[in-house]
Amino acid sequence: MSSTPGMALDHEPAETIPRNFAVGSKVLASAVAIFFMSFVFAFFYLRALNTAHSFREPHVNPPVGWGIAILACVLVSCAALEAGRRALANGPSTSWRVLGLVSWLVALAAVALQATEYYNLHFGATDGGLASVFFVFTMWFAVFWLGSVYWVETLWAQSLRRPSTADAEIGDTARLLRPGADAALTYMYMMGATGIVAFVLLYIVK
Amino acid sequence: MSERSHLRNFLLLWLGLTVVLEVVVVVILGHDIPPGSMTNDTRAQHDVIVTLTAIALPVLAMVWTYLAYAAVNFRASADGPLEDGAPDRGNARLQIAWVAVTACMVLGLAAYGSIDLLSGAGSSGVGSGEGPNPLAKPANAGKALQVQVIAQQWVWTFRYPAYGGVETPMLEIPVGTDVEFHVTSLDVVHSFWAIELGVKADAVPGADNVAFVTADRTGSFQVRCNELCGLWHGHMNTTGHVVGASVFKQWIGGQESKYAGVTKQLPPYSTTYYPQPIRNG
Amino acid sequence: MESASLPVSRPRSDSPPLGSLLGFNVVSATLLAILAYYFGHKIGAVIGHHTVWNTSSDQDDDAVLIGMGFAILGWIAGLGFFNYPIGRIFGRPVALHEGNEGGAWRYLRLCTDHKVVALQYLVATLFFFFIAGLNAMFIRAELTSVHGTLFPAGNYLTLVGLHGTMMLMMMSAGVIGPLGNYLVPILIGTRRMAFPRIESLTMWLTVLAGFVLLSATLLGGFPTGWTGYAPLADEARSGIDAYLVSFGLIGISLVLVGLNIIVTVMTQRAPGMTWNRLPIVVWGFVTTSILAVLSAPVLAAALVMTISDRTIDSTLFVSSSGGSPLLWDELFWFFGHPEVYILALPGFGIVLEILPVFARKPLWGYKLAISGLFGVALMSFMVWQHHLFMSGINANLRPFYMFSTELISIPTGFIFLNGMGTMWRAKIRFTVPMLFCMAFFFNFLFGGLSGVFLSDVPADTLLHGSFFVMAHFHYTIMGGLVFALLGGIYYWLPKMTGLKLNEALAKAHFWTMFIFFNLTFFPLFVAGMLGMPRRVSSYNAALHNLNVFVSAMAFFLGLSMLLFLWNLVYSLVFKREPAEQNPWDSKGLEWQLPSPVPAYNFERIPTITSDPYGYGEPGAVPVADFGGVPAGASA
Amino acid sequence: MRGRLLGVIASFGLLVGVVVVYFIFILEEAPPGVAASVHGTTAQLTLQTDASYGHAPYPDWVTYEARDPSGHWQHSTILKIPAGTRYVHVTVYEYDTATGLRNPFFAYVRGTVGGVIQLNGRPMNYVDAASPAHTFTAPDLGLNVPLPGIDSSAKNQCAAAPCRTSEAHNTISFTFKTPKPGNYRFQCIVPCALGFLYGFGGPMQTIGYMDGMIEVA
Repeated sequence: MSSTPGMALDHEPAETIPRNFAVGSKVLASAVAIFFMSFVFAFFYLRALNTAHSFREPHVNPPVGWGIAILACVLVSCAALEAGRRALANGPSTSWRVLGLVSWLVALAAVALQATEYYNLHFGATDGGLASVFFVFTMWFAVFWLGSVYWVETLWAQSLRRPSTADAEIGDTARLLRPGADAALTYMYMMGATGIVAFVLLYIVK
Repeated sequence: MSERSHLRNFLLLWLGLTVVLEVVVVVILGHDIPPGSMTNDTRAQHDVIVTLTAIALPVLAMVWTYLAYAAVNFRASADGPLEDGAPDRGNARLQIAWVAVTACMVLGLAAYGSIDLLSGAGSSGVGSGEGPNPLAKPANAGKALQVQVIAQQWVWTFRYPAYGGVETPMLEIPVGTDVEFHVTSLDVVHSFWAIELGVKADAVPGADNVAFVTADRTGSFQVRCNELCGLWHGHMNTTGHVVGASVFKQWIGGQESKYAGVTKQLPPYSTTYYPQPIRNG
Repeated sequence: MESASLPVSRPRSDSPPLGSLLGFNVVSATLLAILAYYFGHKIGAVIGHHTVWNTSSDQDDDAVLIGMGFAILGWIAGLGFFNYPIGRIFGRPVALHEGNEGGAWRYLRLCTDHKVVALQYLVATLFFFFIAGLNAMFIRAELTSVHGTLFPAGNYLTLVGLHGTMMLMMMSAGVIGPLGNYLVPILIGTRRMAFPRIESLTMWLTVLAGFVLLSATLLGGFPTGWTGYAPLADEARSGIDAYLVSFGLIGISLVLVGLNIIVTVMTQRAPGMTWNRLPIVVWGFVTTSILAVLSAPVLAAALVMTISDRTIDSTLFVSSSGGSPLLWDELFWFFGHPEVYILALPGFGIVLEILPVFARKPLWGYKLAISGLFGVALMSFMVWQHHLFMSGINANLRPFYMFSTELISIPTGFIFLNGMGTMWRAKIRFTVPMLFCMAFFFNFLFGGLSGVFLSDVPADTLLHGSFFVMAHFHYTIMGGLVFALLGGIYYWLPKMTGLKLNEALAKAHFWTMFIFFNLTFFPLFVAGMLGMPRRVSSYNAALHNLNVFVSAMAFFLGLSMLLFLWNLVYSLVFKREPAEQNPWDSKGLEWQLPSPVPAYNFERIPTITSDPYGYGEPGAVPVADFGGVPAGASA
Repeated sequence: MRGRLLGVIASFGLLVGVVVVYFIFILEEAPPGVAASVHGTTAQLTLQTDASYGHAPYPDWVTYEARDPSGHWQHSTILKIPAGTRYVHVTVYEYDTATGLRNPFFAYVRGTVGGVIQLNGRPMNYVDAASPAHTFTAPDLGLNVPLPGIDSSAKNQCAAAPCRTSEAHNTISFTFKTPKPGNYRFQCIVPCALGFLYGFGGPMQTIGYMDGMIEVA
């Protein structure tokens, strides 16, 4: 870390890292969104083809209750972080710490619920097109959702620390908390939207 | 030399090279460009390929001439001081003209191809796999002889629904008759390529892929698998024959009686087959 | 500003001290990856037997895939990529730099200096490039006989798959990785990429991807070629898992490289670096990045679908159970066609960047070139179904895809007009980079024109899936991209390493490569038209002489590539002659810096005053104002 | 200086050599050939097909084995036939249970002398499409021989390769004309491989298991 050239070089502008966060999170969110759009495409494609009339076997009925529970966790986590982000306007306050923790715990709960749902299903991935898409989509949604779990945790943990000393090149890193939360939210909103699409397609439309 | 005379020289050289190329490739060699003239499909494809070649050659000649002309005329002196070229950064009129010309060429090509493809009867797109609902068909498509091509790892078999659904390892088709291939697969994706017939259609499991051909003369043709399908992909070939109508009748009758026993065991003729996946616990 | 106080970064010593072996580097990463593989394999074997009911031990995909997953984690943990993220879990602050100290040892671990990463990338991708090239030699050796008797049929298919996949992977990463990461920060006037740690991660994922793909040879090989068509990939042996994982790693790596470059260019341009002054090669990398970010996720999705077909027994590609093989075709080619432009666009950028330097003229039609790059990039998402012309797609769609495919030749044509305009009334110096650029136009022309044949459905009926297609994309990728890349390497390597390359060897390499490349691939257009499908080990006896000729030429082409390799070894390892700061008399920003560029790139962030193409213009100003510090003063 | 150049060349050459040798080693990997025993003008091949209790490294792959002239079973499908012979007589001991054909057409015997096979001594020219455990199919020779499986409830089923004739099996024998010198592939066309959704992976695509070469020279 210490190869930073130190005082002899001019600093890069203070807004560079926040802008990197903002642009980077948008690009990342669009890449991940396209990843999930492939599953949406697979859903419609296989549904339209309905090969061997076995896109949806009669017993493949994803339980709506579970779907609502998981989706609710995802959305509540997003909402809590949004509220926390607003609270961050005045620096890491207590309400941010509470909301950040809530967001993180609820995000974790979504993953736990998804895992539990798998153990309570009456069908497996082999049972036709819908079942296959269901498993692939929900599984990878959970995996990518773990990304938000991690992200929220780092923000929360960072805000618990004392404001750090200024880095030679990037200055005081405490000011990066808010841009970090913005970036995390960009990603989480994308995941929330994906979750809604997944819920509608896999549980409602079928 | 002035810009003008450079331009004139270049254009003349380009024109000359274009003429030479067109004469050599299209006029002299054009007849020999594959895929020959055995069927309506190959004739149509031959014409398209020759047309595209004729259009491509001037472009080829332009870049060749230009590179050579620039290399000869626009080079820096070998050991002189560093010299700069003429500092122009573009020419709006030329750029617009270039866009316009290439756009016209492309639109012309696309129109030529699209009209051909959408023209239904007589289209040169009939030899390629068109899926279950073909758009381009021969004029009397309803009366075409149906031949089902069944691909599986790594053999071809053929079913003739009009002849009791007999399945045979040989492919023979009558000359002068519209033939409607229904290509399907029992396992992985293959591709049915009857080279001298000008027919190519992927064999996709669970899908029916239709292509047409009308052979003009008798002879034999190679059938090759054109989509990587596993271990013996390169060996998955057979030879088919175009024969006279009476020879065909005789041959298919022979196949019917020869394979009568096994025909009874076959599943009823269908455009697709769904073999159950084997799952051993 | 007293430049004397710069503390940076003469590497302490050239030979790494033995103590550095302990710690986070490629040695620990390798050990950890191998250990983790065995650990994961054991876990996977347990899981596989207990929960997946139809997977038997001969096809232990669960074990292999979980093993590979663990190996990936072990590899990046061993390189030290988890140190920072774990620190973040405990609330450590944001930091930018890591592993920049330590002399030559930096090159063997996580390092956030973009110039180090670029050289790592170059060595790694060239290593795998040559392995894939060696595979091509074996393929041509097999094709010297009509029935392919040299290797058993399955091994031949593995060869074909390894060659194709390795080349695609390494060429996707092999330009934007080394040249993109090296040039983008320097050319836009900044000191780093936006996310330096991610930059390093992409490089090490690429290395891992190469080795994972090679591990297919130990897992029974894979029969699918680089296109991995389902359901052949569903039923193939475990070697296909290596294909899936390595291609997935490259997909992730591509997305992250693209993300990094897009963000860097958007946020970190030096003052005065307006969009109008951005060098064209940066535009090339930006458009490539856009393609990578938008298309590689689709590949990743298709790959995880195959993985789930193979492990949890979903039936996404099984038509008897509600899936469809065409789903793979659609997803794969939705990625696959932009992928071929991921390969082409950086080449366009490099060529148009180098041409003005040796033509001693401004780049002709700068904005046209940019619109060409963007036109190609955007249209490439609308053409993928031309790969499915024969597969029974709805016939009504074919005219549209024919049209869009032909349309894409318009923006491609812009690049030719730019090149030709730049050469008009120029003062061309025939240096090695320039020769490669001119050969690029010669070769790419064949690639482009043959593409028009393939876009036309009736012509495609003959040509689809044949050696014509194979010759077509070798003309675009090898004749286009690889020529441009080699031109770029000859052009920029003196700057990157600070060492000269031997010019006589370079010229010999160029001429042999140019001649034997064309003699190898042009006859293959003919082979395809005469009825030779791709990827076969057995072909029509009438084509025997043609194939023997092609094989002979291919071997000479291989020898020519060895000349290049030898030049690298001779010049960089043995001779080590220091390069001048600006041997080409270029106006480019990078050439105003010392060779090699110091760790901090610029003592002060320069103010850009002009684009780098003002050759011969009376009022041309230097490309940048370095704030009073004379360029290269501190070298 | 000269020493250093030689050192560079040597290490460069070594690296290239290691990579080349590795690939050649991996790629040349193939089972050994097994020669037919010759009786007059007839070449005699004796094969057995085993279910999933075969050979390392894939013990649960179905496989062929071939008996060499000294009477030992070899795990190989590279069958060598002298070009001087007129006929090839093949005896297959079939120890596997039936799977059934995906395409019933291949229940029909083709390409043998007389168009028949001897199934446990009885001549047949086609079998029930559900009965084959394997087929011996050489498309380039027009040869297709279904190999009916044993009753799955049979008692003394084979449990370890190579199987012995005292264990439950079907004996299929047939004769075909010795083809022109050359290499001819053969394969199994029953989707019989264990554990694959599609039934055609693993052994079905691996020379030495369910695929092989008839080499006439």
